[in-house]
Amino acid sequence: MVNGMRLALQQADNKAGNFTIKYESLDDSTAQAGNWTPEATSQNARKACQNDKAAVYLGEFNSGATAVSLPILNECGMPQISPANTAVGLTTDEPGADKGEPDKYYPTGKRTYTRIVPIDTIQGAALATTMKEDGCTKVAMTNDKEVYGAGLSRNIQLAAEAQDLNVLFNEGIDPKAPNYRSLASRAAGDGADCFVYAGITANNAVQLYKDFAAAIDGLKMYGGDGVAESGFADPAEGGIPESVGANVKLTVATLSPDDYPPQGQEFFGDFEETYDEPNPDPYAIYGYEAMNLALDAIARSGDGSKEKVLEALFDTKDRESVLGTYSIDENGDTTLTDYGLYSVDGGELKFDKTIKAETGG
Amino acid sequence: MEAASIPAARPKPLQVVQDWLSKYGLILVLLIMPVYYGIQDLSDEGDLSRLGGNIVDGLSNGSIWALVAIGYTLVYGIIELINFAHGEVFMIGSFTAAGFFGTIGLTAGMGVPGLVLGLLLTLIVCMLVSGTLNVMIERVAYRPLRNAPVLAPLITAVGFSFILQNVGLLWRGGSQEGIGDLINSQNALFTVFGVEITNGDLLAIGTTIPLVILMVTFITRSRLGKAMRATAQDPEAARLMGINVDTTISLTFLLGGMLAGAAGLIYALYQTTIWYAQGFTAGLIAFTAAVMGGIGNIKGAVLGGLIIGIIQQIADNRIGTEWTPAIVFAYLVLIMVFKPSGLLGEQTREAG
Amino acid sequence: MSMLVLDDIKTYYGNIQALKGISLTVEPGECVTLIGSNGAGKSTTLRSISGLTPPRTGSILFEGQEIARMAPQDIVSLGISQSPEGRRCFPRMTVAENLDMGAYLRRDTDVEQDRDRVYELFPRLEERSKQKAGTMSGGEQQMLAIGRALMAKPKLLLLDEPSMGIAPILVERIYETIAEINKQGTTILLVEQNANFALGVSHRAYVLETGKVALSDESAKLRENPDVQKAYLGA
Amino acid sequence: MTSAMGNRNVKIAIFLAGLFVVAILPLFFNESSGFIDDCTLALAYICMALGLNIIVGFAGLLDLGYVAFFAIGAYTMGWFASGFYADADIHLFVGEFASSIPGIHVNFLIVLVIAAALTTLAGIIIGLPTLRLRGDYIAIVTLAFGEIIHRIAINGDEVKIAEGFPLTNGRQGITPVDKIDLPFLEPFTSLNLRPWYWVALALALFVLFVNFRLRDSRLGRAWIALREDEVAAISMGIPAVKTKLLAYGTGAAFGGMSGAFLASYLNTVNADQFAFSFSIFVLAMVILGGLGSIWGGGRGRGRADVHQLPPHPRRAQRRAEQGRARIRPLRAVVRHLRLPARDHDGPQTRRPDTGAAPPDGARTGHRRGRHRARPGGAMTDSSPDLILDARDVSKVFGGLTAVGGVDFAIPRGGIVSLIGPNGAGKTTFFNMLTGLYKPTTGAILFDGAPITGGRPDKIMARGIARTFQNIRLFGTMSARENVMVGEHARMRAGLFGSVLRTPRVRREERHVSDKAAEELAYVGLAANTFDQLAINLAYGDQRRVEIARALASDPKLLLLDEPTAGMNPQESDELTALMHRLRDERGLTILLIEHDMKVVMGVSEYITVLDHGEKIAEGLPDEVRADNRVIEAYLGKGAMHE
Repeated sequence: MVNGMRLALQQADNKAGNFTIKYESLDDSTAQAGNWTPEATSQNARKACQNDKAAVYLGEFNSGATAVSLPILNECGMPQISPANTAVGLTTDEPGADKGEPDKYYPTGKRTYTRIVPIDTIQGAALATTMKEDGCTKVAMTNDKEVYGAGLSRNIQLAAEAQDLNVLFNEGIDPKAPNYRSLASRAAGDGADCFVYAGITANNAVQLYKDFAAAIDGLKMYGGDGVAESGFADPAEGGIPESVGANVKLTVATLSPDDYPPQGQEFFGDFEETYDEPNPDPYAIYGYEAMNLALDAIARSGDGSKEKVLEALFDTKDRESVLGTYSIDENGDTTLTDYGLYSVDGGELKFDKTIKAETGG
Repeated sequence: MEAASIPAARPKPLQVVQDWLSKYGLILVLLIMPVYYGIQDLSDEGDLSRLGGNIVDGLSNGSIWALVAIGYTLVYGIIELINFAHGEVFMIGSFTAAGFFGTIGLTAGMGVPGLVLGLLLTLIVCMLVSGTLNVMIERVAYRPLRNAPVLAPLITAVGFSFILQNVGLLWRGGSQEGIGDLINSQNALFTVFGVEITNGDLLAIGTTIPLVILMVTFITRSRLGKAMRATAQDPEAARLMGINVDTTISLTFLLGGMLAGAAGLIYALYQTTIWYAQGFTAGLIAFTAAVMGGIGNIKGAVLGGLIIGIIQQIADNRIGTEWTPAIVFAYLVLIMVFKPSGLLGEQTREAG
Repeated sequence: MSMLVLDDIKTYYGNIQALKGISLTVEPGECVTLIGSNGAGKSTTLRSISGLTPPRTGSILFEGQEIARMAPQDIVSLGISQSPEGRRCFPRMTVAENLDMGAYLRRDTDVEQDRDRVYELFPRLEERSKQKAGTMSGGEQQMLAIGRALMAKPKLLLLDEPSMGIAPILVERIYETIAEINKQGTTILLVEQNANFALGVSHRAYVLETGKVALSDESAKLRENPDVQKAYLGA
Repeated sequence: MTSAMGNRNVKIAIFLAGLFVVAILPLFFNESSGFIDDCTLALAYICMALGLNIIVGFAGLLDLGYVAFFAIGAYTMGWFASGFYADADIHLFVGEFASSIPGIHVNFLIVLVIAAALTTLAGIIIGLPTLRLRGDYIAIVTLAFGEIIHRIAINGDEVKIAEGFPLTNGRQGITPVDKIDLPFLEPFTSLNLRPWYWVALALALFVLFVNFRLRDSRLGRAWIALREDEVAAISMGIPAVKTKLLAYGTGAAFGGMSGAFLASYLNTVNADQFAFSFSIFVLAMVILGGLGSIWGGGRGRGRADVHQLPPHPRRAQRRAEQGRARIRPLRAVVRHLRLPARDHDGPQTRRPDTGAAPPDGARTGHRRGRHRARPGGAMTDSSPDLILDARDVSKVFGGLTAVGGVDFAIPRGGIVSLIGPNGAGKTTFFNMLTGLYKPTTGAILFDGAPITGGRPDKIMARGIARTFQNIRLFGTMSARENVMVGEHARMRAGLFGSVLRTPRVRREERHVSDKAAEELAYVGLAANTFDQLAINLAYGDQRRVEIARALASDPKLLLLDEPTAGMNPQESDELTALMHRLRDERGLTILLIEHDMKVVMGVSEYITVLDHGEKIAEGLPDEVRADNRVIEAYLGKGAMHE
């Protein structure tokens, strides 16, 4: 993702309109924790606020971290663009959001947060639709209990039940557990024929899929964008074995290069050229677009001040981008809704089709 | 006057209950889960195969914990130190195994004789690596602090545990890594009373039992084993017998490390996923097992490991994986309350 | 040649100096005793000889060989064994196992014979050979500690407070045995609070005061010394 | 406490100067600079370290689950000051923004108090089963509790207190949390860190202050005594579990307060924060800072030396065989006793006002002489002359009878000895009298009331004090502080009194300190040794300090366990004289365990002989000395001629 951003900046020659742009990368994790920490995240947000020249804050990858940084950035009126946050409650009070959301993240009462990836209501519906189409009847659900995983699993469950799928259980897993054989055998006992995990690879996803695959013959397995990466799909990088991968389908808000507009296809070419990586992780393109949107907003703002950039950002209408044409609505959400369905084939993610999910409200 | 006639020393009813609880309470506590779910299974499904499956899984997982727990218990017995880095020694054992598979080109497709030979070779390598590492840790981190207050080596132990975690992190990266399933771990071998016994179960239990027997025999029978016991009971008196206490302590770390290495290999084969933080979790569980069984006691460590394995699997299956660690630790607290020195606890040196 | 020569040894516990220059000799076949009040450095002297708390300066010659910086196990292998203060038997080992530990460094085949000799000296131990040492009375443990030290087949036997905390009747028994052991040819260096008994059994004695040798003479003569009588014999 | 006044003033001046610099430090930095951020976090962690220091450093309880208190404090903030419980609508003294968000929003200061209260409660709940355990077992069980709390935090989203009120928000975290809103001040913002820094500093100073006050208080001494030697401490009248709980609860409260602050400061309460490694992090801070020392270093200087001293010889294992035999009816024996004559008509001057004075009148009937008249009149007890009456007392350890059915009585004002071979059960018997062991059967009456199986500290408070076979002084305390520990049961200062140091507490401290000096002088210690570390005193003096410590509790009955062990004859004689003085001048009753027959025969008025847990003889010294069974089992023939 960071590489995507870098590429965008490089291509713009570090310029946005009349401004020279400097990109400062801030890491919200610590070595010991291995994951984001509230201490580091809030420190980053403050650092951004403190810097008079900072015009846009790009991030974060994880919705939980954004919940911490957003109120701080909101206080100093810093425009924020997330390339990857999908948690519903950050922007709207649609189903899946908690009560009090999203207002509690905006102490100034003014919206400062935008994102270019569709929210989980849509991904949840996409997964449920796919399972329904594949003929699932009894679904065993698991999630990693984090903001992203728990939120997505809530949305999948809502959508699945709306489509009359029988959700056997929705278990939060312990990511440090050595294995999940007992849980899998419970699903087998209950007669599950489909399995979904909402969460990220780093929370022991590989073991989880392996144990479920071993426990139930011919189990159809699904996952969200949190596992749509080579570390999960490729056995050579410690991912699931090919035999397991053959039964796995994943949804990501990234489509096949062929389905993207010409700029998008160009991006994949450039990315390969720059980083020698023919199959970038699905989020690379979002990183790229986040940066481009930022540059665009700065250019449109006139004076490059936070206030004007913010205005310009929320003014984004029918922007033709690598992702397709989209607008930012008054909540800060993108109007894009398409999800891509991928299968795992020989250790690689293979695009199957684009799903137009029925959100159903 | 009243006080003059001393009341007869008759145990009060409460006392009777207390005595009874202190004798049998623990067994009751341990039996609650299996009995409860056993009855549930019988009424719901009419047989005990679900519980049986949990118990078999528990035994094979538990035997890995048991091997790690022995290392804790040996070290604690001899220098009364909680060797927090022991879990990481186990992790390095797993990593060595995974690395060595690649080196000698071991794959699932090989014939059985080649596989067995390769695995035996890996076992020896893992045991040597982990054993040597453990000895080195003692030399570097604990020996210089032999006379320092108890807490100092505890902190260096934790420090070493972090160092090794970072070694693991650099070695194989930060997330769980699936490795080749060499033994077809989850392949059902045969079925007893509706309970599937898999290759993994056979491997775990089949490797652990001989290793434990070997270890117990060594410690009770051999000359060096006796020196270990003597040093554990009174190190100064042991020195007066001509026992080289430093060597004996090194030997203890070597044995503990070797078992951890063996456990690391079994873990890698059984789970088919390795992770730099696996040692931390395993260490915590194994240490709990050692304490539960009565720290300093090898049989206790094995018993504790098996019990925890079973508790984990039952809890995973019936209650939810996210609650399992809490349940394991709750059991530990209960056991400590009922029997402060553990299930098979001996008095430690302090109390001597 | 003297069997053991201590020359001006100074021993410290951390920064606290326990021995402030002790010099003494033990001749082959002798029984020598160190008396003095608590804290005078008696036990520390024995610990220094055994290598448990090596002296910081000074030399210890055993049969002409410097042992002051040697490790305890090497000192034991040269033929010095100690029955330490407070007995220190291995509580969860049986009497027989404890005795075996005493012969830990020996490779010869006479161990059985020596065990019989210990059982002869202390018949009580044979009766209890299968019992865990920790469950025995103080007197029995003291016998075991002495027997265990004898199992190393020492040339020089160091005994630290063999009468401490033991019934008077057993003290008599143990001292009779000590005399017997000495008569059988083992050289003995004895540390004792109970000066009456110690001076009775030994040939020569050193009186230690605050880490120094205050007085030394033949035991019989020290018994007549009025100062010693007043301070240590309670006359 | 011991430093000279001038020295003290300099220290205070340096401290104030340092404090000033620390206080104005943020003014030199940008108001949202990373440096202030780091300092604020550091101060909050220091609060926790100082809280943990009370638990680990002072009381010696190795707590590996301190993160539990951080968690509970943080969640208190999350529960009571965030939009988490959006179905509720409670707003208490909070600012504009917080008022506009649904949920429970309570002012930070109130939450701070609730956090302290809840964590203290949690500390007590966790501590009650845990603190009875020993050493490393406390470590593992606290670790277990820490992990359990962590798990509850992670899975609390499934635990519904009521519909819409889950316990926690799991790994999603409770975000955002209300900012601190102090009265008369602008509400805090995320961007101006200075007020946060000052609040953290104030918290840290408060905890530091409490640390200092507690170190030199009745409670602080009790904690250190428990840490140094638990058995000795409880025998000096310190209720072990209660005192440890106080340490645990106090330390927990600081963890909780700091946790509440951090929740607000970091703007989130996330279950992933409360992992085991955080406990280790705080523990490492405490250890690197120097255990038990508040500044780090300093006070613990004697420790390293202490550790290298040779260990005390282990207490020999007790062993005894089954069977019981009564020698002769107890009452008959008692009539034979010689009892001391003393004049008790004068007022007892030595008793402090703080203690529960024993009924002095009870002693007036005693007169020396073999054929003593029974005291009449006021005394209605059938055996008024007995201060201690134990009947049919036995103790079985895992099948082995250490003491089997012993009857034993001590007349008031007597000096009585208990002798017998090692392992005969003498010390076991002592331990039953003082409450360290609970008798398996039998009953013990002290001063007319049953004390069977009572807690050691309670028995101590009623007037039984003891010394130990192997000296058990508290090594890192001065002689005077050791004796002051002996007065624990007679003092009243509690946690809050010690922190506030009220005039009454000050008076009490002064009084107790003076009395300690008096007792030390009484047993014959030179004044210049009073403030030396006990471990550095000469052996004989250590014995004396131990006796002074026992005397400090104003006992009626003094139990001396082999007081002359390791003494030369001269010192033994002095001790014998002291025993006589104690009885004659202070009206004490003395029970002695002793191997030195010269001392026993010289001082005892009555002797009981135990062997294998049974009473094999009792009587006057001459009778015992001539008893065949005693000679056979214990004395040997040689002793007859001494």
